[in-house]
Amino acid sequence: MDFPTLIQILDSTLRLATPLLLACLAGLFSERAGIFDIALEGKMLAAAFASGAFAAISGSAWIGLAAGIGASVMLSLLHGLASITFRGNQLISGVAINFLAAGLTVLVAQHWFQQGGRTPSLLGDGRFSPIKLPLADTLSRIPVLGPIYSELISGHSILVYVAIICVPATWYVLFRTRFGLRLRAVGENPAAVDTAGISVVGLRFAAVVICGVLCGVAGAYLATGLQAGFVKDMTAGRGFIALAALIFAKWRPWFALYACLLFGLLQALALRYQNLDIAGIAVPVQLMDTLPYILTVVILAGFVGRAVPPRAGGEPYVKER
Amino acid sequence: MTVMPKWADVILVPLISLFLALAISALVILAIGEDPVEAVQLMIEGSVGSIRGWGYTLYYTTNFIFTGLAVSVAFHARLFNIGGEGQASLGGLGVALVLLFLPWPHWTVALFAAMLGGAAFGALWALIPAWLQAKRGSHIVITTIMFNFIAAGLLNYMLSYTLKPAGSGDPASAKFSPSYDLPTLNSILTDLGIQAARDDSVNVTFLIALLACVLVWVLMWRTRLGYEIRAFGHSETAAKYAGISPLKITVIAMLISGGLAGLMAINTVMGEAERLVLNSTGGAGFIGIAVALMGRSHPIGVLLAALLFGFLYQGGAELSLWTSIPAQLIVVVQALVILFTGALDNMVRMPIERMFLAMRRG
Amino acid sequence: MTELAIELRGISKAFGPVQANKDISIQVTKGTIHGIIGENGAGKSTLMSILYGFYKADRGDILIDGKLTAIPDSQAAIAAGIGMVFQHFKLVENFTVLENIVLGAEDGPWLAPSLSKARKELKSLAEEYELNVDPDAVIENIGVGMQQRVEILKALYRQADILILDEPTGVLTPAEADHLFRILRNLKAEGKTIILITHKLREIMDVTDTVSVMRRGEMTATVKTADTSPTELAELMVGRKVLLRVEKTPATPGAKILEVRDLRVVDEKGVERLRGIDLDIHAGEILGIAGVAGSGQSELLEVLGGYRNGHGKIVMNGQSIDLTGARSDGQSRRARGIAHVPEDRQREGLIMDFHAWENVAFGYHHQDEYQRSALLMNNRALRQDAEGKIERFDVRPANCWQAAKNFSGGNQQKIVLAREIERNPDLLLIGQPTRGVDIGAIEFIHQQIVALRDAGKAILLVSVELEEILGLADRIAVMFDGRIMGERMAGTTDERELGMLMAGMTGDAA
Amino acid sequence: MILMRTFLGAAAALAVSAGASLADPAVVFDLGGKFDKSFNEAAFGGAQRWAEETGGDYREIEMQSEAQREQALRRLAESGSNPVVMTGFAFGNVLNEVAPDYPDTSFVIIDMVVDQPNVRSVVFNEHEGSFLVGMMAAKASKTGTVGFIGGMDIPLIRKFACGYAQGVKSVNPDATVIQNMTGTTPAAWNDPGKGIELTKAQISQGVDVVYAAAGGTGVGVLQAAADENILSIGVDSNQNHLHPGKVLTSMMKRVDNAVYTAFTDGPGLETGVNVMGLSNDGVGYAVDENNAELVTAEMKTAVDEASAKIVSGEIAVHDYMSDNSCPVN
Repeated sequence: MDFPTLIQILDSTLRLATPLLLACLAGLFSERAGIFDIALEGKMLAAAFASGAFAAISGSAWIGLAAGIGASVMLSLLHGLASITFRGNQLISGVAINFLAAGLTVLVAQHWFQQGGRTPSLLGDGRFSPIKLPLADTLSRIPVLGPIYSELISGHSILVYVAIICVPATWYVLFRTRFGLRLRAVGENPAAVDTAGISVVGLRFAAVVICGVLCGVAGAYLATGLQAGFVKDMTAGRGFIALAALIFAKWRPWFALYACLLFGLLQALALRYQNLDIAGIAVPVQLMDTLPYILTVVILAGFVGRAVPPRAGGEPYVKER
Repeated sequence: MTVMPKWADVILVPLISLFLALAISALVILAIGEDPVEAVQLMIEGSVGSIRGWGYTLYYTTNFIFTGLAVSVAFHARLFNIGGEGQASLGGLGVALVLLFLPWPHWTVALFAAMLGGAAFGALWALIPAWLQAKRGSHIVITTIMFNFIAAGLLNYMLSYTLKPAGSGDPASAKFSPSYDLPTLNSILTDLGIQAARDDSVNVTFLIALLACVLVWVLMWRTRLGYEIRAFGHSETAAKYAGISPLKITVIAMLISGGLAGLMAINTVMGEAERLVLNSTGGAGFIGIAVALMGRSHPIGVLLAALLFGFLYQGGAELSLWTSIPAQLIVVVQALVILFTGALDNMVRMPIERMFLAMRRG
Repeated sequence: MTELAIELRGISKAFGPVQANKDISIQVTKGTIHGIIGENGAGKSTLMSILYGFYKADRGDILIDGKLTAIPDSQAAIAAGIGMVFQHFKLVENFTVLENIVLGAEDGPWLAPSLSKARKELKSLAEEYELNVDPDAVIENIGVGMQQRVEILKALYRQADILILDEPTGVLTPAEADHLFRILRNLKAEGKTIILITHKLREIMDVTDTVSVMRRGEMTATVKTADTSPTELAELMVGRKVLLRVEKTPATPGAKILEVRDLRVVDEKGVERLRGIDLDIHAGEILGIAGVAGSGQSELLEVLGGYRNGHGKIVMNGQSIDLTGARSDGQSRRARGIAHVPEDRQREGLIMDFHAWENVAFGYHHQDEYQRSALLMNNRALRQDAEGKIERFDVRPANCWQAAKNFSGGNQQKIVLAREIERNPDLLLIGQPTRGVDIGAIEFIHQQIVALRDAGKAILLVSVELEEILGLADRIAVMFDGRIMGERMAGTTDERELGMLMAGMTGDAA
Repeated sequence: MILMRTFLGAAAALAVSAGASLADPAVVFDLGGKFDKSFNEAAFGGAQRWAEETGGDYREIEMQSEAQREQALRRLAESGSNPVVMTGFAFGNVLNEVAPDYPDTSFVIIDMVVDQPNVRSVVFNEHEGSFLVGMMAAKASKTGTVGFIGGMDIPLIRKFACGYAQGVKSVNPDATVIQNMTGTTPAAWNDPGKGIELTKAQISQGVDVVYAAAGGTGVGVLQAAADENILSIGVDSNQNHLHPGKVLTSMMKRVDNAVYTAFTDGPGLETGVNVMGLSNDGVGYAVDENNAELVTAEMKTAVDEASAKIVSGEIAVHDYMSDNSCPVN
């Protein structure tokens, strides 16, 4: 593999890892607060649709982004209503939200645009276009570092940089702020938070809304950054890969970045090489596609470092009697 | 402390939840500029208004009975088997392999063999998540989700490279021998001299599905194993105290669950498509969740809920054939049913409990 | 000077159909230790949870320092100067002591300044009240006594003037409890008001100034501790004269039924819970295991009952028993004549959602008399059997179709006992037989246990109620930290001696 | 009673609508949906053209699931639609079973041969059209490296790829043709995101003209090509307008003509296999105002010349599907 190809694959990795990373961090906030969220997929999908639709209507990617976040947060609130307010089963709520998003997006898209469940292609300002970082052209002639800067680091849409910045930001919020302390505590032992005089419901709703916002950005990136419009089921399992990455990262922000980059790399390789030849053995693309899932099962099985989820995760908080 | 009579718990609450789900669905139909009344009429006409309609309604019902029972059995052991989809598609692989590569003298024998193949492959696909849950504490919901994707990849590979007949453009296996065709409602009625629709919709597997309901009922409420599964599902610690092995129950319950999901393939793969195609499950594995939730994990409830979803599915298909309402409407209805009967159960239950409490006091 | 710190007026609270508190009024004088005593389920914890804003009362007023104060949530309670140490600690296990103390009492949105301030504060509090803890220790790595100190520190850090402690000594050794009481007296000397919730008469007599008694959700009396006696308090608690002693004849031990040698257990976290237990139990005797909760007695019961794996040697009726592998579970133990009434009947002994008749077969459901054929169970036989047991053990209501969760604690325990005792086991393991059981049922249960002994069966009794052990057992082994510290004959020992052993002092020193 | 009335009402309503649709033609779109900007959309375009020209009505159905195929065909046949046109090879199996049951209904299947007396099978010589656009790609390419992005990895798409590669090599034997398939399942038709990534990957390998034969996925290919300032080639429909000045041409597969002809022929249309190739304008390349500047006169002359030779048999373009192999790659 020559150097330019490598740069290209890494470039592609970064693009493909972005939605995973945003969704993964979204899941991190929710699950660290004790709300399991298997509806990352559905929220991303709803956000992708809303951002694609509103960007197409308004011609502005930013309005699309706002709409995407709005749609995703709505579903988050539904999840919160079911699993926090009414103490329902978080997994069942997640399943329902995934289906709701899959159905509603197509239904509404068909009603609005009559294009078989897709939105019109986005043009111009309807999409987030690549940003050229300062001096990218000037520096590109420097060997090795030049192309890395000008091609790999520069030239992504703003949401890619947002996603990357979210990693240290998440880490900081989680481990260096009052909110983060409380958030982690509510995912470990909500009773401790409750008796300390902090509202468990409020904290968990806050976490779920942050999750919605990040999923919204992820979905908007899919429809208005990575692609140019919404097509039905366009998330194509990314929400579940993000979930896998979250487990892989053991609910830690920096490891989430690494896991998403790894899974992004797998996708980039699977995209580029239909049948990857490794030491004479042809690896079918299906294997590359399913590798994130297989790796997650292996991690879950505890063969490669055990993943212990937040202790209060998945359980609705009921004051004991 | 029980505040509600049992009938309210098993009938009233699900019905109210269902009503809410359908009411919101009607609002969705209104919102996309269609007439819900007309839509319902079309759905009724298309699903139960003709022998053909019934044929497909019962065909889908058959699928949902299998996947609904699959989810139910796992629910009884407090295992949320979200992998019915993957298990059913692996079941399809099992059915196809049995029918493609082994000779069978008669469709009855072939059906029996296919049932074994489908159930075995479905069960196998449930075995690994079950074992990982029981032995390594991996969360079964996550592993079964992952296994759905892995199943899709595996099937994709098999159909793209291994099972696809040379020269075919379709990622599908060859057709099974015509001698394995299952008797359909149509062929039975025709034999009786009644002119019926010609199609491969509902077939003898519907009867097998009904039998499965009975057997699951017997299993859960009349056998030691069922007793142990339910005990384990209600309290793992108590089960362990009684000497019921969590590993054994987890594995067996998931094997039964996966086997039931895999059995669905005799209806879709052997009965309808008569070959293995991609996505032969058509989401039935997920609908099983809604069916089990609505049916309160009881075979009678599952049967009724499966009928309801069979009706919704066939009616929805008709709707998308003759109107511009996409079939995704059914996905929305399904989502709402899961939401109200599953996740928002307390929202419906709490006011009713309060009502009964007030009645008792008053 | 009798300034009131707290006054509750007419507090009522219902959970669904259950009336937990009925029109309760109470006055707590500033700078005193006020005890609240009552049986399990009398409504003590509910009342205090209302005071701490954890629950909202249906009716009634709360006055703090004479002022009517609304306490809608714990934040308001904290603001009003109330701190609470719950029976089950409310600590985040994988946080440090410091983080737990700061949680909810941070100074600003950023953590670092709060933490450094808390560190300083903690040091001065530790000096003032003898409450030493390592601020950087992680909760799950420190002992329960230490965790309790963290809870007290949490309250003090929030400048609580009123401290509520709910059953604080349940998990403590007598020595640790004494240390706690010393701390409480210090706090009182500093002008703090303390409410101590307990069901242990000794603690009330030891440490409180005033005591209120609760029974079935109602406040039955408030008296000066100095003016009352344990017997009077017990009668107030129960509502009638109580026999504090169990009537039984001296034991006549027979052949050795069970022999335990060098039994060891390592738990899921890798902690050694049993460190070489040697025991003998004979037919016709009750061996009581005393010890502070968490000393290993639960694990002992669990290994013997097949609930948990262990290492070492157990010989039952002359035959050794597998401690690991497929033949080490509840079923195989029952086959060997060991019956087991678990400590936590709701989590282990019963399937709460099952009908009574299903529960009566639980654990014995594979027995021949319950089978119709190789595959099917005989539900009718199950029900007939259940009806008989329910009648003989006076389970109320005598309805075998009622779900276990809808019986009272005492009747639940009777169902479990009926199931285990009527199997006529050679050895009955019984843990916390009367926890959460009303006094009437306690007597019945004790009678059944003694009757079984008199029928020549061996009984291993585990209880954290020293009084129960002393009253019921013929011989007493005291456990501490996974070891047996010593054995005493029930007739020749007393609470003080056992207490020393429970605290880990060897028999000689005692 | 109310239920009864509802039933009767619905039945009556359906009877009326069924009556109105008597002998109207129908078209069934495959899973990609009629707005895939490609194959199905071309079919839709043909049907629309017929409707506009004749003022007639037609029925249309979009497939949502595999199980619907048979049902849809039977319902259409039974409700009197005639002829019934379906797009896509995936209907082959089903049609084989359904057609004999409705001898009075004419069926038309596109992209698949079904041997039944009342079925017209329309197949296209995609390799010929692909050959022509391959030539144009080779001529337009400055790097000598051109790309092909196929949808699902099936022989039909290999047929496109093989024809294209032959065309490229006929102009520039040293040229490199980089081929990628989006996937091996029908989802591959509908994944523009993957189309974008594959295109970017090909660009990094030096590709400066890329040919998309990937249904809805091609939308992403064309998008990425336009974004990255290289040329692309559309497929099936005329896709030149999607990115004016950026799409070199489109390989026209006149599915629209096939549908239009079928509709025009009406019930009882001539059955048998209908091969649409260069000779009968079944395939070709698109030139319009959107790409006029990109297609040089020299290019056009060369391609038209080759086209004539293919028609005359002087140039034989190998059909991948004839032996499942390709002489060049």
